[in-house]
Amino acid sequence: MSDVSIERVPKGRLGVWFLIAGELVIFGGFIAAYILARLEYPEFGSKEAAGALNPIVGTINTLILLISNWTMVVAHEAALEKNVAKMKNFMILTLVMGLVFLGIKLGYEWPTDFHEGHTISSAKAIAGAEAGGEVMKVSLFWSYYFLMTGFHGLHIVVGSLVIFFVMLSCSGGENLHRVELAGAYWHLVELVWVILFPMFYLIK
Amino acid sequence: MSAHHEQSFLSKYVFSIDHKYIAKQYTITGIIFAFIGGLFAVAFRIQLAWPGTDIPLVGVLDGMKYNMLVTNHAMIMFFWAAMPILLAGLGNFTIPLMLGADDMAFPKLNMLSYWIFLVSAIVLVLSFLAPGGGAATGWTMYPPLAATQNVDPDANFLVNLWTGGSLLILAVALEFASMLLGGINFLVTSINMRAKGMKLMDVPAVVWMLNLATVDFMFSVGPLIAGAVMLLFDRIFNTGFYDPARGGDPILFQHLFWFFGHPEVYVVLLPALGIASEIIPTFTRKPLFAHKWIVIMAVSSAFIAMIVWAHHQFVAGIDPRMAEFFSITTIIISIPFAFIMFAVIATFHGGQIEIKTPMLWILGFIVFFYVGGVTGIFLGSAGFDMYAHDTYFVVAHFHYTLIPIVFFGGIAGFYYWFPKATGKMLSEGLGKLHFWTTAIGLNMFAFPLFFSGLTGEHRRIFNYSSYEPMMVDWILQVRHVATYGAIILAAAQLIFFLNIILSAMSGEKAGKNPWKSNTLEWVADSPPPHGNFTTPPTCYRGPYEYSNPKRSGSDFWPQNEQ
Amino acid sequence: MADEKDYHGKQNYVMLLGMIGLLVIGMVVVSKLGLSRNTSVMLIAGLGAVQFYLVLANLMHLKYEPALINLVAYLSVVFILLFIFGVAPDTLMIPLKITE
Amino acid sequence: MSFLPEAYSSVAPEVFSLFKLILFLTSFWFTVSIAALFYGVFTSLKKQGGKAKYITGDDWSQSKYIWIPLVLVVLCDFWVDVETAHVWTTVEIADKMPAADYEVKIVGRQFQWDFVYPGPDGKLFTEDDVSIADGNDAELVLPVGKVMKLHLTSADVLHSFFVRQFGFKQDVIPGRILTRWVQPTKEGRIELTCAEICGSNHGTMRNWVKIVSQEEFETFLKNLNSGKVAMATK
Repeated sequence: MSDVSIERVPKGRLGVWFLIAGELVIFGGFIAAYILARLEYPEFGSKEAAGALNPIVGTINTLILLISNWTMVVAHEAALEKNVAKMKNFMILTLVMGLVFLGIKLGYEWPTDFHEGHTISSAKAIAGAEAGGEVMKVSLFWSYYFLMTGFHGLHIVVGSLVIFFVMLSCSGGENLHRVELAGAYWHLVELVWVILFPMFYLIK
Repeated sequence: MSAHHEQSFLSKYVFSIDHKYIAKQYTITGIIFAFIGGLFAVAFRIQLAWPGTDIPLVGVLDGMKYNMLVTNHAMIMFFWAAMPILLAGLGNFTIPLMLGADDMAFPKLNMLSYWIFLVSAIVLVLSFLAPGGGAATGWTMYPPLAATQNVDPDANFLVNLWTGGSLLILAVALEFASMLLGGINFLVTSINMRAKGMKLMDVPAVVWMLNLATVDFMFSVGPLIAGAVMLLFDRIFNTGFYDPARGGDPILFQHLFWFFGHPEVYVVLLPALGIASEIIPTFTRKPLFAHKWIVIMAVSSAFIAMIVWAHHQFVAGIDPRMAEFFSITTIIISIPFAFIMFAVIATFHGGQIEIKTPMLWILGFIVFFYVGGVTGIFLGSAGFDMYAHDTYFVVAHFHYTLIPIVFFGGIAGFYYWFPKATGKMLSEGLGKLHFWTTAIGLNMFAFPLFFSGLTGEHRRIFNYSSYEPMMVDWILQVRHVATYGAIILAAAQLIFFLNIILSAMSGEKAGKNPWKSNTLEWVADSPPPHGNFTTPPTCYRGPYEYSNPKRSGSDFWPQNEQ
Repeated sequence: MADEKDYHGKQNYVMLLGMIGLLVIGMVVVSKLGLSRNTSVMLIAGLGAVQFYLVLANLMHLKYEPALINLVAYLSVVFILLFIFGVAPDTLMIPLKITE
Repeated sequence: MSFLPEAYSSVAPEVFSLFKLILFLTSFWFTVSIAALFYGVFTSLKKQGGKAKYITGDDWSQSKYIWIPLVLVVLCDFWVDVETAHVWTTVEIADKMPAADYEVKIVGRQFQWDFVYPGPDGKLFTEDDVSIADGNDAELVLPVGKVMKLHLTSADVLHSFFVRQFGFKQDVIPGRILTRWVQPTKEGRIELTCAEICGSNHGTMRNWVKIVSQEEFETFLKNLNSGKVAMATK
């Protein structure tokens, strides 16, 4: 790594990238734990578990999040062209999409799961071979599901706040470079969802 | 930010965004917690030597209290003493100064990370006050014990949150978040804010090591943060991630924990090595032997450190074939460190050695760390670890690594940079007295434990009366000696505080460059003003150009001089 | 802020959006095809990886960033994979131990 | 090493000899390095008007003094690795395990060890298994010279099966059964301890291992199955 290529990078962008790397490793920890648990317990794919999730809703949500990322990129391009009005509109669009995503997840999907009796610690007792009496293995899938989608949702909230405040701080046309940084963080959310979606909804 | 502008008391000392004050805040907090942790250690050492004594403040130790003290001793010493002093404190002070920068890249983020750290410390203290007392699960927090201790499955989650275990996990997670933010700051600063003309090999070794430590931390801490959250959920939401009775897998947590837990050792070790590689050239008036290769080896060790984690779990019931792989990587990691130690030793030959206090501490660091290092081979070898695991052999080993790292390395750095940080010198005489008492304390405390460990004395036992072979006369003597050693070790630190107080009252003024050193921090005034340098320095050469024949007149050649 | 001269090439984001969208649909379709479990998992994982790369490289402009940032970003992924491969034999070992 | 306990199992001598090998190698390197350090320090203390040598250690003529020792260190590491792999394989790898003469299931619970012997049908994990649960007085009875297959598990939290004289320990995990083996080589009554923190009374979790001749062991099994052993429950 030659010094020149490094020092061309504004420190803000460097910082955000290190933050993204850190976040990726944290999410990676969850994802790794999920994959390992899933290797250990095949019943994760069963009807009571992954089978009970509705992939259609999941797909719709995924596409919404994807489009919100696209609007964010467009906002960034607008920022590069110093076109503040366009930038603001597309950032607002992004925020709306993010809220719709959250709305579907918290307003429709989770309530449905709760209604079907799946909570973060819900359990279906089955006889455990050596664990002494009853073990409740199916609950693990739902624990992971609520934990990780919740953690991802938290990041969507944070990302939306970031975008919102960046939008305010840039509305005068100054420090537009922040748009890209906020965008990078927002794309992190998409980046993680790209992994979470198939892991929970598609792989039975 | 512009240099030299007036600040109110609050913005200067409390909510400071000046890296030097943040460094001092970290260091002072760390020292306070090191003191608390030390008192814990003294308390349970007394219980071990004279079971059933009524110890002031803690009373007679039963199994629970003993476990709690052991657990929190380890936790405090590692996460609230070693990390803030050696990573956050040292890094915040040295990195901008040695790079010729006016401050960290993100001063406000820097302040934020300190305040998050402080909150984590407060949460830790709260965990002692929670019903049932602090966590008593061993610092490794292995579930299912850690997932169930003091937990009432039927109570609502706030009740379970208000327990020692949950609060401890919360505090640890917060601490990691703070160190993560601080680490981002370190890396960006070192990459972007180097002085004009400073190439990668002109960066002093300590900055290299600090950044490597940060990278190791950044890439390894994620799984543990995830694991800690899951453990917390096991406690407060009755999930079953780790509890087999609820369908989980306890070994998974051990992997998540040690994937971080081992690099963590290098996170504190590398800065200490960095301190050594600054102090030794200064006091031998020689260049650091094979400087480039030391850096390269440090990088490689930082990477190998990421793939040795399971050697803490040889007997934990992991796949035996894995254990063989990890045993090999563990012993491989001795290679880069052997190189670094050899190079450091080679640096002494043919120098003009002046044994000032920092040098004395570094000599102690090298010798005692060697003991810890070679005993690491015993435990890295899975075949013998089967026997030595969880015995006092392990205890002696990691106290011989961590006390040299944190005490000897850290205090050497403290004596070395104290004149820069405060403008006052510390007393040489008291410093040397401090060294010898600490050295005696360490060896009295830790060395005998190797022998009692070899007999199979297993750790975390509050009272050995149920084990006949552990009650023979010489082992009782060993426990007494170790306890006296621990007390000496703790008492020796009073000399340290005395030294600081005396220097604050009547220390002689330190010039800009009391040690005649090369690196850029010695160009600034001591103490450096807000903004560090009156004129941003330019770097012309490497940091270790001592006794260079090309240089006439003086035996050192500051980086900023033509 | 330091120099803000932007070294990002222009690219057609609509097409990118379309590609990723198609990949998402593709994953769903694959999951519905009722292939053998392993094949479908393989395919889905592959498609997911492609999306991951597209998002990382194009949306997040990683392909325009200097080597160091690429290193950091990909290292974080590499270490997680390393972790998974390091632990997988262990978790896979358990059922056979139980039934002994 | 007189500090190490007396070996009661076939593997303990190997483990302890591995210790001696590593002790030999490490103490050699420790002595050499520290000697080199102090030689360097005391031969080059500050003298009036003395000048330090300008040694960067970049070219081979200087750096060979640390590269050559490093290569030797690598060789020693290799040696240790080979020995380690040998010992580890004999003790831990399941398919390297000798044919078992008897089996016993060992259950750790807070804060005691229970032992489950096969019932009249001579097979473990069947209905008629006999379990000995007698607080901290329960004895694990083993026949001398015979290969005993140990099925280790736990009822609540992590414990660690540790008999010093056997030279190895093994954490026991709830929900899993780990299989290890031991071949006692001497008769006697030694301590079985828990080496993994398991709660408030971890410090008192101690049971006994009683190694008897094979005849005594057979009679012990008979009495067990006819319920003549105290605290034996079906």
